[in-house]
Amino acid sequence: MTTANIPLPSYTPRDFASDQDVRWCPGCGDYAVLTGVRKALAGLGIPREKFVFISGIGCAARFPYYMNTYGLHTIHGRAPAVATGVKLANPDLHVFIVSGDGDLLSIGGNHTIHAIRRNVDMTIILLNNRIYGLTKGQYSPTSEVGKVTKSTPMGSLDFPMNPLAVAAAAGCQFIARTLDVDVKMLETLIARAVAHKGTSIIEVYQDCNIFNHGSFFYASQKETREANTVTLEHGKPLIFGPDRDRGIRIKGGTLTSARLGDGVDESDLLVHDETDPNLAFLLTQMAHPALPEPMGVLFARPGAATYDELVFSQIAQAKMKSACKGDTLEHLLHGDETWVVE
Amino acid sequence: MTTANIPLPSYTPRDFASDQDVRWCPGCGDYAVLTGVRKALAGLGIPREKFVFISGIGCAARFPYYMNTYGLHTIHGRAPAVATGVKLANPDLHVFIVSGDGDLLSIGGNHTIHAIRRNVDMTIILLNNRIYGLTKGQYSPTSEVGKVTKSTPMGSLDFPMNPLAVAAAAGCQFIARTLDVDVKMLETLIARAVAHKGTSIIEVYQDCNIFNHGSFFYASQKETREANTVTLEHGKPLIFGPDRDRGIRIKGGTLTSARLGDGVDESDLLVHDETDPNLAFLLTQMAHPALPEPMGVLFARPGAATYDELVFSQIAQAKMKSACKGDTLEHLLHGDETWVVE
Amino acid sequence: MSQTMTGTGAKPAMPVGAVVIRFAGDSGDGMQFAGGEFASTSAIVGNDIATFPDFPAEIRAPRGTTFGVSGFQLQFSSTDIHTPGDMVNVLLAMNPAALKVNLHDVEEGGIIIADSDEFTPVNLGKCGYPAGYNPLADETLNAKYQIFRVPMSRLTREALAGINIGTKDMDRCRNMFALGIAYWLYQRPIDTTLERFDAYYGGSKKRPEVAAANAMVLKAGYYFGETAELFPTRYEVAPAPTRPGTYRRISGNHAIVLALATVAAKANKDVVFAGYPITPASEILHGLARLKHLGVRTFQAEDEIAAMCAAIGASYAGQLGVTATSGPGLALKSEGLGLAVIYELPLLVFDVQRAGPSTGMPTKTEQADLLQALFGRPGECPCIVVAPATPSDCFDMTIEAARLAIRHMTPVIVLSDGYIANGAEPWKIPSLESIAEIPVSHPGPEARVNGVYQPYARDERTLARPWALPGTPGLEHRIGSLEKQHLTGNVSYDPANHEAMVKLRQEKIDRAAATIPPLEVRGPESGDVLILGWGSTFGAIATAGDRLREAGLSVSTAHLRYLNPMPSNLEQVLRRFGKVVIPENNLGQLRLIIRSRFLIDARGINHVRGRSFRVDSIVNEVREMMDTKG
Amino acid sequence: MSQTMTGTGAKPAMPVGAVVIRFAGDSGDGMQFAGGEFASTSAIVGNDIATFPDFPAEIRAPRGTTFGVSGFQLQFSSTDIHTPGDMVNVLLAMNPAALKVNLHDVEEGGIIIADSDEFTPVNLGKCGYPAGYNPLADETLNAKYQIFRVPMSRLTREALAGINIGTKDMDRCRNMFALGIAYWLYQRPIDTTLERFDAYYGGSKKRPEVAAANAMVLKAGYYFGETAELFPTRYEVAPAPTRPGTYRRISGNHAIVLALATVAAKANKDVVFAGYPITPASEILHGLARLKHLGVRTFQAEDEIAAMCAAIGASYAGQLGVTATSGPGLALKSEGLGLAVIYELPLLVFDVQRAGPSTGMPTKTEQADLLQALFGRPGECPCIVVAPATPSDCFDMTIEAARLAIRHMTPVIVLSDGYIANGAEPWKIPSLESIAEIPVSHPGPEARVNGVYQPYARDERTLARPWALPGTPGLEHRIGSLEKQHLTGNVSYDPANHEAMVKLRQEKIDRAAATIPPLEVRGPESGDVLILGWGSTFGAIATAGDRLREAGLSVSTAHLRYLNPMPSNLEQVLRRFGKVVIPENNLGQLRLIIRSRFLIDARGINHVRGRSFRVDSIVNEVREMMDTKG
Ligand SMILES: Cc1ncc(C[n+]2csc(CCOP(=O)(O)OP(=O)(O)O)c2C)c(N)n1
Ligand SMILES: Cc1ncc(C[n+]2csc(CCOP(=O)(O)OP(=O)(O)O)c2C)c(N)n1
Ligand code: SF4
Ligand code: SF4
Ligand SMILES: [Mg+2]
Ligand SMILES: [Mg+2]
Repeated sequence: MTTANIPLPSYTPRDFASDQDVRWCPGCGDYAVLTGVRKALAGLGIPREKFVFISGIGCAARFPYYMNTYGLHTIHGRAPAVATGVKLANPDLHVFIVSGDGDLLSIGGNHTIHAIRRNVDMTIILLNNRIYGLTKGQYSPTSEVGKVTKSTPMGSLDFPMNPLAVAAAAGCQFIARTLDVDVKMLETLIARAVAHKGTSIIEVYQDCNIFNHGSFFYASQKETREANTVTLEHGKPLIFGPDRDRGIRIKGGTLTSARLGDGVDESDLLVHDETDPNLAFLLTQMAHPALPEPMGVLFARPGAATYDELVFSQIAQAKMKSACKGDTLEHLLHGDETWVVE
Repeated sequence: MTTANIPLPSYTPRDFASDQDVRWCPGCGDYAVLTGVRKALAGLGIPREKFVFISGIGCAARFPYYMNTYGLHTIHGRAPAVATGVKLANPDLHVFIVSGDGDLLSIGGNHTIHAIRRNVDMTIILLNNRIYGLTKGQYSPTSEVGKVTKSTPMGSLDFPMNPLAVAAAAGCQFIARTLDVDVKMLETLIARAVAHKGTSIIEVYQDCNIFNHGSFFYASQKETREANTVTLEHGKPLIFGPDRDRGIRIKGGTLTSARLGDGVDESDLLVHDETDPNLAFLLTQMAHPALPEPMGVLFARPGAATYDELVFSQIAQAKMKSACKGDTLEHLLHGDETWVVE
Repeated sequence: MSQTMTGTGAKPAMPVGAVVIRFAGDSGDGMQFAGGEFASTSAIVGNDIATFPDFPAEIRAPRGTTFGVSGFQLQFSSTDIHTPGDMVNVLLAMNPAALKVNLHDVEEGGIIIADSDEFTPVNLGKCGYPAGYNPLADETLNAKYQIFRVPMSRLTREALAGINIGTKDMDRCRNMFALGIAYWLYQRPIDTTLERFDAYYGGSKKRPEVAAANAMVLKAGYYFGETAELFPTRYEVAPAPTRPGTYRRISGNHAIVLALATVAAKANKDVVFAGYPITPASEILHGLARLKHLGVRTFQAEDEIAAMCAAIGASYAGQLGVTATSGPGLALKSEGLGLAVIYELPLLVFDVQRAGPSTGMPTKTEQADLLQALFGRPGECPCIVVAPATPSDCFDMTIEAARLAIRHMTPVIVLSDGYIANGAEPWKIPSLESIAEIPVSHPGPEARVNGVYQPYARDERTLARPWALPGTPGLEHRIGSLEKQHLTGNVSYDPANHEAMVKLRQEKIDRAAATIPPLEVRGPESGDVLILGWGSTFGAIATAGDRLREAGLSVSTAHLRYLNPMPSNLEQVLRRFGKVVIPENNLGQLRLIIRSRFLIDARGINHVRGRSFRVDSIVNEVREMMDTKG
Repeated sequence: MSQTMTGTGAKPAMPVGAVVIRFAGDSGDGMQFAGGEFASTSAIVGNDIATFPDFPAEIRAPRGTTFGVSGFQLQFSSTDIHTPGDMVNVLLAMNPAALKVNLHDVEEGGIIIADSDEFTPVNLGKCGYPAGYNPLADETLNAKYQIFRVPMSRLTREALAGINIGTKDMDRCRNMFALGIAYWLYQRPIDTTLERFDAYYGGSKKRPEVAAANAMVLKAGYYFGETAELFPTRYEVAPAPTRPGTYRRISGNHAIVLALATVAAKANKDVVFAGYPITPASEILHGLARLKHLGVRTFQAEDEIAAMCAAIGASYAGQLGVTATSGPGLALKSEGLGLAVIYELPLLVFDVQRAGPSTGMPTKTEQADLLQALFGRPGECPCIVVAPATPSDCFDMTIEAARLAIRHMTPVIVLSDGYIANGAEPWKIPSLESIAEIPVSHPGPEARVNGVYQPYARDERTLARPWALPGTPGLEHRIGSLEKQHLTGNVSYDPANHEAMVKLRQEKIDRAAATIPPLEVRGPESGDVLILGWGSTFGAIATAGDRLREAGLSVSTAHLRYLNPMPSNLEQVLRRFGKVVIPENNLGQLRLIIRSRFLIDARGINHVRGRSFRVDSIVNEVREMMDTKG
């Protein structure tokens, strides 16, 4: 608002580091995400004091303590609700929610969905390690069926929640995914998410080195990454594989994988359209081992009004109307019907 | 369990009416649903005492009081959680959740989703009137954008939640929809839902005569119903319209409506396959006025293990193992390491 | 015109001091409107008034059933009154169900005016009277009450014969016939009501014919009183002496709405109200949603937890976060409230209490959430708790709560209840200038000490921490729900620091006592009995005290509007009386605190009936206690 | 072998009554294991023991930092003891951070055995010592403590030279070197620990080489003590006299797990445990999840509210619903608890308290949820509240809670805390026959009266309602969260019924007092001071009382395990003492209740440091109170 004629701040990632010791376990995937976020923010040219990082409770939720911005470490599952209040009070702030799969999908699942459906202008970074880290290793809503954990010694029973599918169903207009190890992609995604008006969600496959080590190795390790993930680019066909010789086709609303050659060429492949909501849902359904898992921007459609915008436009409208009608606080106190005692 | 050699009970709908006066407003859509449910139950041949109706709070949530079965009127939003506990304690019971859109999607949204993703064997009847009835008319998560209510005098701002899309994203294996006025279809759907193992959801478009009268008239009224809804039948093409001269086609993952004739004939139309999960999601996205809204069974795929089944199979397994190993309570109390004082 | 009508009753008018009238009928019968009109008119002619509506629990119960009866009770008086009255002097019963439900509240010898047309066998059956029985014809009842049978339905239709409106609209005018009779009986002018018809139906609704019909029926009822020779007397209730000023009628919920808009102006902060509908608090959300032009933003959250948390976020980001709920919602908010306490942010939480436990009786009043408000959070988690005493006091206490929250950087719980939320009384509209500004300050970059900002540094006097706004360059800081180090606010597990912080948070709340007014005593400053109350029992207690003193007993009353911290002179006040009696609409929650804190053997008068307190039950029980020693 | 080792110390062994030893090192250093082994061995040789682990808040903090220090404290004694001890007699410090964090707890003249290899400049710097400073070389410290520098790391590697395992595995054996020294110092046999290596590494892990390595290092440590001439004395702690029987070590959380399995057997009900992970309650879920073969079903819900509600559903459907949480979770469960109260269903809620408010200090103990447990619900919403006094008492009180819940058809809250949840003590394993059956009955179709089933009919004596199971033909009924009519359970808004039900629910809980044991006094039945406690302060209070009596003072102690209702003889007990003192790990929550109920000027000793109470602080403060009059 007041930044128009002030030179844009120039930052290094270090400027976004708070003075607190980072206390994740050695080898935790969260470190890379922290690096990526600090880097991304340094490049945005937005004054540091405009950022508010908000989290719930969990290992991931320690994130705000490590950012030299404004920050709120709240209570378990409630970050999206707190964040909504922050935006209602001050829509100029750039709000990030960074929290874990347990926090944002288990106890906080409802708040996440409702924030998304309201399209509050903020970015959710979901650090999905498919486990409860801070409470020392219980299964989470994203854990695979059969997962043996402290609370499920014979294996978990419930079907994992697909956070991006749920986000899509709730009408999210910016949906992305990346890997903790891919700091570069995270940087890009954050820049795009901040530019997007409305709720954006970035799922990060994050390795919990202690309680769920290797859970995402099929996607994150050099040897397997090319075969098991596909990087999405708007307007480009979906090609993957270590030799980039495989692709994704769509038929009758179903995605299948095909080998190039043998009568299949690039033109037969699905071309990514990040503005297509139906495609977005199909992409969220691609799951290892049947299909490679999409990384990058699954869906991004600008244009939907944000909750905060709409709130303030109603306020402006109400103010205009009341100014015309002369509706003041004085009038309100008096109401329709008064009498005078002399 | 014990019913094998006992003759099946024969009931009339009246047998399912409790002795309590029904206290909905005259003209409320809930009455028809009550009729439909009583009729459906009378036809199932399941002993009355095996049913438990569970609700949250709201007008819809008064439902259990009117059923001469076991019933729990719980607290706002928590029916799915209570129901899960009931099934864990006694999987032989037939559990119904009947509650409103506010109850099951606003405060209770998370429990609904998690019950669905666990696939607890029960049937959810969502009485969606797109409003909070009992609290006298505030907008609900399914209210249309711009809805003027007591709490949104200038119109609501948030995008409505699509309950069936969210159910699909959460992995629901039985998804259906009907209209309060269509008692016959409700009967059929309930019979199918009870037969389905796992969580089934039936959304009922329900008229709130007092606070949201006519919200679903585009779909429920004689004059408009044929044009604005399409009744799904497995294996049959999607045809609709007062003259049944219109149909739905699928192209590149997108559904469009087409007029028959003019080079389009039935064979060009989408044939409903209720076992196709991708199609299910597309069907949930069909919305008035762009497309007719699907009624009937959108998705039904048997075979997924239910939570209760899995729980009891783990228990059986554990018991077998412990019987072999001789693991008794006595052993447990002793643990690994004891010493004796003489 | 009405002037003439009022003045020229053929019947002699008997002066009476105060009258309790209750309008009762089906939910669709317009009883709230009729009662409201009677109340307005009575206020305008200068009576003191107190009203209480009694809604059915159902939205629209089937016509004619007892559970669909809607009532509106009003006391109007030539002296200062504080309650809508215990026993009803006049009951207007629009159908058998209304009579059945309300009869036991009518005083012996009281007047019952019934629409005799509605006492058909079908209707009598609907509300469970045995076949063949009609209470209007019951001799015992006729001996006990003055029952007037008026064929209101027929007379209404007759009055409208030839008017071009439907029978449904005609029948809807029945309430005006009843109101007309009541106006005649108590010599009230009918013009404000007539004007309302014009304004409402004639105005935006554009149905002048309905306005005309209502007017005709109102007059018909009035003339019926005048001419029917049915009623032996008219009554006159003289104006009550009041302070000069401009007055309006106000309910507790509405007073909170007005106060929050006033807070926005006086603190120069927007109020960010995050709520979730719940009876009987929803009107606060409804009212505020219409005040976008006055610095009020409203947000209907997905549940109470989200509402609480959004309010916290709003306060953190620099506006005043507010939420409102009832008991079950307060339970859900309790974890969030703990967060607000450890954050030390200003915030208002309204609990409009209703009858519990659990869902309980949502449309009925109770004051059983005091201990929940004080203690319903894990850990040592103190905040300020206040409770308005009357509908109009909700205005003052809301402003007071905001002042305290901001000054002491703490959440404040305001305990209202269904009785004062829906009840109404005359309110002298304050001039805006007479309301003090609410000072707010936020630190700027200069707040750093050696380049470091300390979010948990404290004001020496109040112990409040600074309220730094995100967006302020240089004050970037992180706060969390973990225990925090004194001054820096960083996470700390240090044992001594924890103990110090626990005690600091408590001390901060205790010190707020310095700025709250001393407890006032109504009646002599010392004596045999002090009746101590809090919240909505004020009216009943004050009236009971007055009556007991009139009867020559040494009884005073006092009312706690600040429950935590309590006024500093409380102990002195208590010790000046031989006995302390605490009437509460619960099993003794304030009593528990008072006994514990002062080791005084306070006794309770405890009724938990989902209703407001009756004056006579206090009078009688206090008398009894004074008779028996101990 | 060990027998010889134990018996033939070259050094003279000095008999001591009790020793407090603390093992401290990095989270990865295996301190819990070393401490646990010392505890087991001490118990087996017949000492009384009490242990307490002190985990860091972080999962794996960077090595060498103060916030990554993990500790395990143990008191072992030749007499009956109740706490792990106030001051540490022997500290084993594996690195500088461990020394820094724990030093202030070591008694003057106490022994410190440090791994001198770890006191490198880098490590010293990591925990904030100024450059060039080494506490092991600090003269003041050396004057104050007996500091022994042992190059444990080097000696460990040397002991393992030539063994075919990696250096990482080698270094992991350091803790066994420390344990070996400790075993030598206190003349403990090493064989149970050796056996454990074989069972663990040799068995399922199939790494016999690691078992061998650990054994070698343990022995190396032991021999080091024997030969190094470093320690002037060995100590001997004789066996404590105990009742004969079979014993094991047990922590509070584990005792709850065992008790719930026992409840399942004794009530012939499955336990349906619905929980959501939260420190320090999660182990209850973990433990129960392994007991599917013993009538225990576990469900990890999506949050605490769902867990609470699933437990309610389970109890309704005829098994015993149970949930466990800590303070923040109890806040979330409060609305559901209200539902259980109005349903009148049996149900157990465990609150393993931790330091608050809000998230607070999750790994630290506190007992500040008492008032939340009693009052943290809207409306008048009473339930039974009990609190175990020690780790093993968790077993008895859990069974007791189940008995009360079923007998009185009510939820029961069990207040444990982080201290007894994680602390351990010897437990005489009860024979299953000695535990009484828990009688349960469910009505059958014959329960109908005139064809009608009354779900809210009540047992004359207890006022409990029947527990009818869905699935029973003929008893179909509906219960809800709205106020219910006496007997029928139908929705009722009747004022008199509401008051009656509110009072009935209260009376039902009050009557449970009839079946709870009277309060017992430790020490004389009357005297100058009674120290009254509840929950985990038992050990500190009992010990303090014993010491004060030994010192000739007229002090007794008593411990409330039943907080609501309280034992019926409580008032008589209190009145037999001149003064009542209540030590609490909060700001005075029980004190508030006791003062209110009995108008007794009870004084508090209140420490809120996230730690267990120290015996000496009670002794000193009580002495002070006894010195000053008043
Ligand atoms: C109300 C409440 N319930 C439970 C907890 C305990 N708790 C803290 S973090 C957490 C889950 C953490 O999992 P996740 O969000 O996936 O984060 P991660 O640690 O894996 O990064 C739980 C259950 C809590 N702090 N508060
Ligand atoms: C904890 C809690 N919050 C709020 C309420 C108030 N409340 C009762 S029903 C309801 C919403 C009802 O809407 P819906 O579920 O759509 O049911 P309907 O009345 O429309 O059938 C609300 C907000 C409550 N009873 N409990
Ligand atoms: S427990 Fe897992 S998620 Fe948590 S900090 Fe350690 S590695 Fe990271
Ligand atoms: S308010 Fe609406 S939903 Fe509720 S009973 Fe009346 S018509 Fe039905
Ligand atoms: Mg996680
Ligand atoms: Mg609804």
